[in-house]
Amino acid sequence: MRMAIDILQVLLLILIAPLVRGVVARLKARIQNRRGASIFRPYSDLAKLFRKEDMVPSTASFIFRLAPMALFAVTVIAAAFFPVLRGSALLGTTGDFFILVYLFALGRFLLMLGAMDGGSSFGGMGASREALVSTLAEVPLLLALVALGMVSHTASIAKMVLWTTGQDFFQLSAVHALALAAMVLAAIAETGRIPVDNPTTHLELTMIHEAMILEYSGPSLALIEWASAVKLTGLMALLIGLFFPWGIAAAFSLPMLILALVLWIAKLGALAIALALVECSVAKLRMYLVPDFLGVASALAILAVVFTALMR
Amino acid sequence: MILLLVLFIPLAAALLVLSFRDPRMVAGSALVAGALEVVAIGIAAWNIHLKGVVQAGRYLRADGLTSFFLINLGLITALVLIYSAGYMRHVPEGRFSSLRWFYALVFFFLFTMVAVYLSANLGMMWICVEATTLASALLVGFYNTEGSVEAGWKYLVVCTVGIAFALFGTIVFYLAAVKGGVGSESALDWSSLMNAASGLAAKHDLLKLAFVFVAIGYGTKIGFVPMHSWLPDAHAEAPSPISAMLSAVLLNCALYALLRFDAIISHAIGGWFSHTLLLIFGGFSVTVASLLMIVQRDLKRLLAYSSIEHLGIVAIGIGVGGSLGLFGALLHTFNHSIAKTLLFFTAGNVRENLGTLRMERIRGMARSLPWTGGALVLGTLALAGLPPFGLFVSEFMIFMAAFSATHYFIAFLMLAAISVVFGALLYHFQHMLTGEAERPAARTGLRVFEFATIAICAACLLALGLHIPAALTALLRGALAVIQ
Amino acid sequence: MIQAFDVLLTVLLLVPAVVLVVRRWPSARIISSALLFCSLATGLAIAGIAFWSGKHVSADLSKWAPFPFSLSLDRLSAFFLFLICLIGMPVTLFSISYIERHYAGARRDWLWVLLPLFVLSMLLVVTASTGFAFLFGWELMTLFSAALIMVDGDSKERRHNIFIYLLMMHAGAALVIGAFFLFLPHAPGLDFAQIRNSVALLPQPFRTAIFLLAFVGFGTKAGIIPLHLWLPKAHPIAPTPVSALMSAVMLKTAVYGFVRFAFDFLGGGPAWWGYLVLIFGGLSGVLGVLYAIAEHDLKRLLAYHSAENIGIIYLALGAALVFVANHAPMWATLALLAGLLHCLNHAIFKGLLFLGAGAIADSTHTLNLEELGGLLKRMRVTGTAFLIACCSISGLPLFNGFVSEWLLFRSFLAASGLHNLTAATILPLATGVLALIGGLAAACFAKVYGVAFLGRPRNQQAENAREVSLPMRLGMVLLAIACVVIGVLPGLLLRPLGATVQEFLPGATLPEEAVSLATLMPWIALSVTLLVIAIALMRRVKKTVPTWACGLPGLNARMQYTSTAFSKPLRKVFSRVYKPDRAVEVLPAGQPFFPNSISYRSVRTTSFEKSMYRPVVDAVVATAYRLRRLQTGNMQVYLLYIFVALIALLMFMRWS
Amino acid sequence: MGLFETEAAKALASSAVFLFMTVLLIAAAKRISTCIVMFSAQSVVLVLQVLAVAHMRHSKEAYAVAGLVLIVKAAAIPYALFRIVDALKAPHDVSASTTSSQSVFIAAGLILLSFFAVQPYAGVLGVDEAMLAAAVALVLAGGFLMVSRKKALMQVVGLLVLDNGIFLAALATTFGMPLVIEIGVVFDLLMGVFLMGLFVFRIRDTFEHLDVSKLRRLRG
Repeated sequence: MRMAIDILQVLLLILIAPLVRGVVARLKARIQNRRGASIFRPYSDLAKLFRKEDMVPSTASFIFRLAPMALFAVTVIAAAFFPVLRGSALLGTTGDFFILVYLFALGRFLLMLGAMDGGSSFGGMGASREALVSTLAEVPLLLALVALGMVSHTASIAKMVLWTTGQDFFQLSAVHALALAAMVLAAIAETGRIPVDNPTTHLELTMIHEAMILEYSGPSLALIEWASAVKLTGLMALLIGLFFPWGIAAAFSLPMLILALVLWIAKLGALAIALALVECSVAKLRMYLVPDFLGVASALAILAVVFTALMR
Repeated sequence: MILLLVLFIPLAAALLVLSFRDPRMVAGSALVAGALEVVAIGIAAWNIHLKGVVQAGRYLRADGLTSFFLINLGLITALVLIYSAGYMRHVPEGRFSSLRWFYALVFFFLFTMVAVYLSANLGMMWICVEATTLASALLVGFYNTEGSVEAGWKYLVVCTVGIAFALFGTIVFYLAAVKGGVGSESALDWSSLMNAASGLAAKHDLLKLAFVFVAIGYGTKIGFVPMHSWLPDAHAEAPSPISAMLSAVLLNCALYALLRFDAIISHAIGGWFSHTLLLIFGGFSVTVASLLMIVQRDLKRLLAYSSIEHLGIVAIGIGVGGSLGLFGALLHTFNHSIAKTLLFFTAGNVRENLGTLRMERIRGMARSLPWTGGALVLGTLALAGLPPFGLFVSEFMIFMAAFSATHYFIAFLMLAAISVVFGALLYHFQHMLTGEAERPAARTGLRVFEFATIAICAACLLALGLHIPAALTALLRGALAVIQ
Repeated sequence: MIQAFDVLLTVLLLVPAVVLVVRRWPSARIISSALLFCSLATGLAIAGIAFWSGKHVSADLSKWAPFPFSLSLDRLSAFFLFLICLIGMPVTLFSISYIERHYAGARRDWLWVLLPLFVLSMLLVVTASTGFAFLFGWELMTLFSAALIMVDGDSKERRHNIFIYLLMMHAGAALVIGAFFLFLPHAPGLDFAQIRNSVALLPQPFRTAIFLLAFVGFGTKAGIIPLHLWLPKAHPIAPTPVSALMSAVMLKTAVYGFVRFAFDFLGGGPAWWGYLVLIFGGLSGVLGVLYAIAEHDLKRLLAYHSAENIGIIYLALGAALVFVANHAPMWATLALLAGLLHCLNHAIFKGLLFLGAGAIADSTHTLNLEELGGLLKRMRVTGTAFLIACCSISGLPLFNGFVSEWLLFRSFLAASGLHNLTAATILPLATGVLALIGGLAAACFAKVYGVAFLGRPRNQQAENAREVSLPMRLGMVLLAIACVVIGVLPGLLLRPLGATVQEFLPGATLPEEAVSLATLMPWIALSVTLLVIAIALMRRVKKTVPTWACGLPGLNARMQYTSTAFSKPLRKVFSRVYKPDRAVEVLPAGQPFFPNSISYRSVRTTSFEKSMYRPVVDAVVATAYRLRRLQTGNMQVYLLYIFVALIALLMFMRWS
Repeated sequence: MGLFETEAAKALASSAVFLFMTVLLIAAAKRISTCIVMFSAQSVVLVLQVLAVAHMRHSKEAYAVAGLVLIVKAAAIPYALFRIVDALKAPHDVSASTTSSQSVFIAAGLILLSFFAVQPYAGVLGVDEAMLAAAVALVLAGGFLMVSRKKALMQVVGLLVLDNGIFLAALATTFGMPLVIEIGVVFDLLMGVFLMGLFVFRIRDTFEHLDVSKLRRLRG
């Protein structure tokens, strides 16, 4: 039964992910005084893409098709790390955040290879930029998580979530503030949102992620899009779990689970609104300003670690 | 009796070869005489092994130390004679520089060195050491070229002056002994001095004075820095077999003399003073020689400086004392003499086939002279004190002794110096072996004599690096028993 | 088992003899390689048994040697022996055909003579249980490796590199000798047992001196920056199987030596030792990978990555030292576990990478990334194996590199439990360094693999590249399998490694967290594979089309992103490290429009050779020249020296 | 001790003065032949001293030594040197690197120095200070000659003077070494001079000059 709930969490994340995207897009449209597309648009996009045939460049090797599948698979596994309804997850209990971060890295690595397999200059450009951003984003992300791990004396995500649930919101130390800031910045970079990357542009000077997947079409593209959506939602879930977990089902009972679900969706919506606001109010950074952006994140994360050590 | 034989075979041989004119006769008789001498030395060593001390008259005595050095001498001389048979073919015809004179002088030289080893009397020993200089000076100047004459002259004068101080030291020693109550007849007799050593403690200031002079004197002959100045010239300018003899036996000969004095002093007033002196000399020699090896241009000069460095290591080995240190030091002299013989023979081949010893003009030996080049590599590795060659073992012992005796400074100085030496050797030899040869070699192969001698040396080095035969150990223990 | 051990040694000694004696036979090299392979297999078996069962083997050869000379296998030695043989076997397989194809006559014979001797020397080093045996093997290892490099050819540059290699190795060896001998005043001899027993009497200054000597001495061999100077010089010029052995195995012998000294002999020390090691580990980790990213010659790039991985290993060792100093043996165990395991992992994937480089050179005759491309379609096996190696070295999950890095991450995190504030701050921060290293490594190998194996071939040779011969493929496949097995089933190694650490680290216990990965990894691997298969089954048929070129025709290989271009952003961000010297040359000069050619050049100007080594060498040589002037050639001056020496000694006598 | 003995002892003590004179004269000398004469004179003085010692101690050996020294050092060697000088047909000046007045002053300084040097020992050994000082002075002077005179032959002379010093030291401190040793030493000296003479000729033949300070082909 509990197993079932854990699996349910994973499915929930995977299935709701496109919706989150749709919502964010819709919100942005509204903020920009456009009507915008339906919030279910991403689902239909995915369906359409899955029905199309898979175009493979003549130069490409098997990597080209392997990459999206592996990416999606890895992301699905990663999704099993995030507690959503109750303070446990399929893999998030025994598995720690190091594995999580490196699972994302694996997916990204394969995608970079897939991008370069196309043999066009766009793929290489995207891969190279992605390499820069992800390298620099990994440091603050990991350090922030390390800081939280130090506070809660565990590395397992679920246990960290439970620990935070045990705390009173107003008792939470400055560490959490710093870590939160660092993680948000890192997450923006990881998921390739404004101001680091713009998922809607196709202007070669600015695009990073889009340049990587320029060669992809049909089911492969669908897998990639879906995977990145899951990643976005997953990281949101992680933020929620680590910083605002209250309401998550401590005991195992149906009403509490339902309450948890409702609360979680509410928090998700709040985060989506915040994201939309940020994306509308901030301009995309020049690529060589991204390192500074992430440098700030790293600085915050390092501070978080130092404070944790000091405030034991 | 056997000692007389050992002593006078060379003298007889010298006179004999002078009486011949035909070069083949000369070389042949030399080889025969050499063989006889080696046999005689062997028998003598065996007798010593059985009896401990062999005495002949008042002035001839041989003990463990003697037999060790004698065997070393015999081995190297045999190699030198064999090599010369192949090497000394075209020699100048002049006063004292013809083939027969070459062999005659070699045997005189041998005679004087044997005499050094056999003389029981320190004064007598001094006379013989001086005689070695006189006997070898003509050999150094053998080729009668500008360089060799200059080298011979410097060798003669510098060593004579240095040795003169050793005589002064011997006199002071004699004085100390006489004042110390030793009968003036036996006041220079080594073993009676050894026995009376403890009684001489009162005369420590005289003994110290004596040792300072002796160390300077014999140190000049050993080639301790800063009295080493004659050594590179002589080694570089002498015919290669003679360079081998100088470096491999003559230095040991002077070292032997110094050891005798050191033994008495250490017994009389404790080892501190003499050993400190040796450490100072050793430290200087090792440092200066290793640095100077970097900037050498002539192959044989390089080898000469490496001799200085290795004798410095030996001095350090004696200086740090302890049976391990002494054992290592003696073993090192043995290893070093073999390695040096090998390398000087190789240098001989180089000069013969490429017509030069200027290292910047020797290139691509690995291809043009594979065998000589190979020998050069072996010798270099051995000289650099790398396994699996003998010098690694002896240096290892000396290091162990140095560290166990907590002589850290000198030990680390030695470590540094050895690294510098390795760098220098590597630099020079790498350039000689690799690259494109300027001119084709006269002969790429080796003559049987050359091959035989070089092969023997290489085999000995390798064997000594992997395993010290019991016989050698016994020999060394015998030697230690004498001076400890 | 002891007999087996002796047999192994003798056979290894035998192989060169066989080659030399029967080298006229056509089958001589087959015999010798077979012998070599079998002896390595025996070694693997012995080491395996000793490692997993913890049964000690020892062979005393003192009666043959001038000094106490005995070999023994405790678990630590067994582990490293296992490592040597594990890498040695595939490398031998690879060499069988590689050497045949690339060398002929005397050179080939020499390779087959020296290769077993090289292996033997490394084997001596890790199994030696007396100082003499250790140093004997240590020096021989340098000699034989250098000889193997020399066999490959001769040129001015090669000469220079070999010179630097030998010189640095010898200097390092001198320090190691010093480290050994400093035990002597308190130990009766250099037998490891004697050393261990005597250490209790050792005063602190001695411990520190020994530690520092060992750190620098072994560090030179391991190639931690800034002692790495020889690494990118020696590895690229060696014959490929040799560079594989040098980078994969020889460096590890240095780590072995350091672990022996720092933990087994000295049993750890003050915390600053740990921080020292940690700092230099981090330094060489980051700088190593950054230098690697800027490289385009595959072998030199890999050499710099050796420096990086050694850096990771030293991070682990440093952490372990800190833990020991803070009386947390359990976490020290975890850190040491990470370090040792990373030794094995690095050996496997670095060996594989070098073999892959060899395969590339074999079929395209170049190692310059800018001339490669599209090899995966032409060399499927090599490409796949190389991909696995790339994933492993980038520390990605499901592959072995991740396991050790994860262990290291966990031990860093565990430091937050320490009472000592410094340790509790610095070690967790080190996770950031490790993360940076990992990210950069991933970027670098995305570049390598993407440029070399994917996209279009950049020149004709790459176009006509063909898959390499069976033995070479076999060698690589074996190593690739090892990568995956360790990556998926780390449990195989964790417990025996824990036991290994317990053998020489007092109070060591294996924390349970360490094993959590072992339980989790297989599941993740399984589910990923299943998912991929499932999706693959669902996929529609593919349709091959030309690459999209914004609607224009004629997209060619020159329009692909080059290796230089790929690394540009990172080089720009870290330009502080590179201090690049850039130059853009437009021809014809003067007119900005429609140039015939635009060439761009950017070289790294930071070099420890210039800033650190040159001055020292120059100083030494200058001193030498100054001394040379004392040898004036004027005999009267010489006589003066003698008199001066005499007077000096007389004064010394008066005042002593 | 009888009358003659005391006389002999006095003679012995005062004879040191003659040695100092020879030293100063050698230092001042401009021509090689003068130096050789001075050297033989010096040797004669030594002979006399040996005779005195022999007389005092009634030792046959000492007489023999005296004879030996007289023959070799006072007669044979100087004669040989003269022959060489003639045979060389080279300019006879010593070509000193110091002017003769400087040389004299330096020599005098060396003599003083030697007095200071032997002071602590003379008392302990109970030997006549003047003689011991003379011995040391000769050694130092010999060294000085070898360092400051550029002519090859002067090196020989310097060496001989130095050797005289050592001989005198032996005489002063221990009334001479055993006869055998003395014979050997003197023989070595003879051979040494002979060889040096040989080399002097070779130098002349190969370099057309006798200036040892110009023999600087081998250096470094």
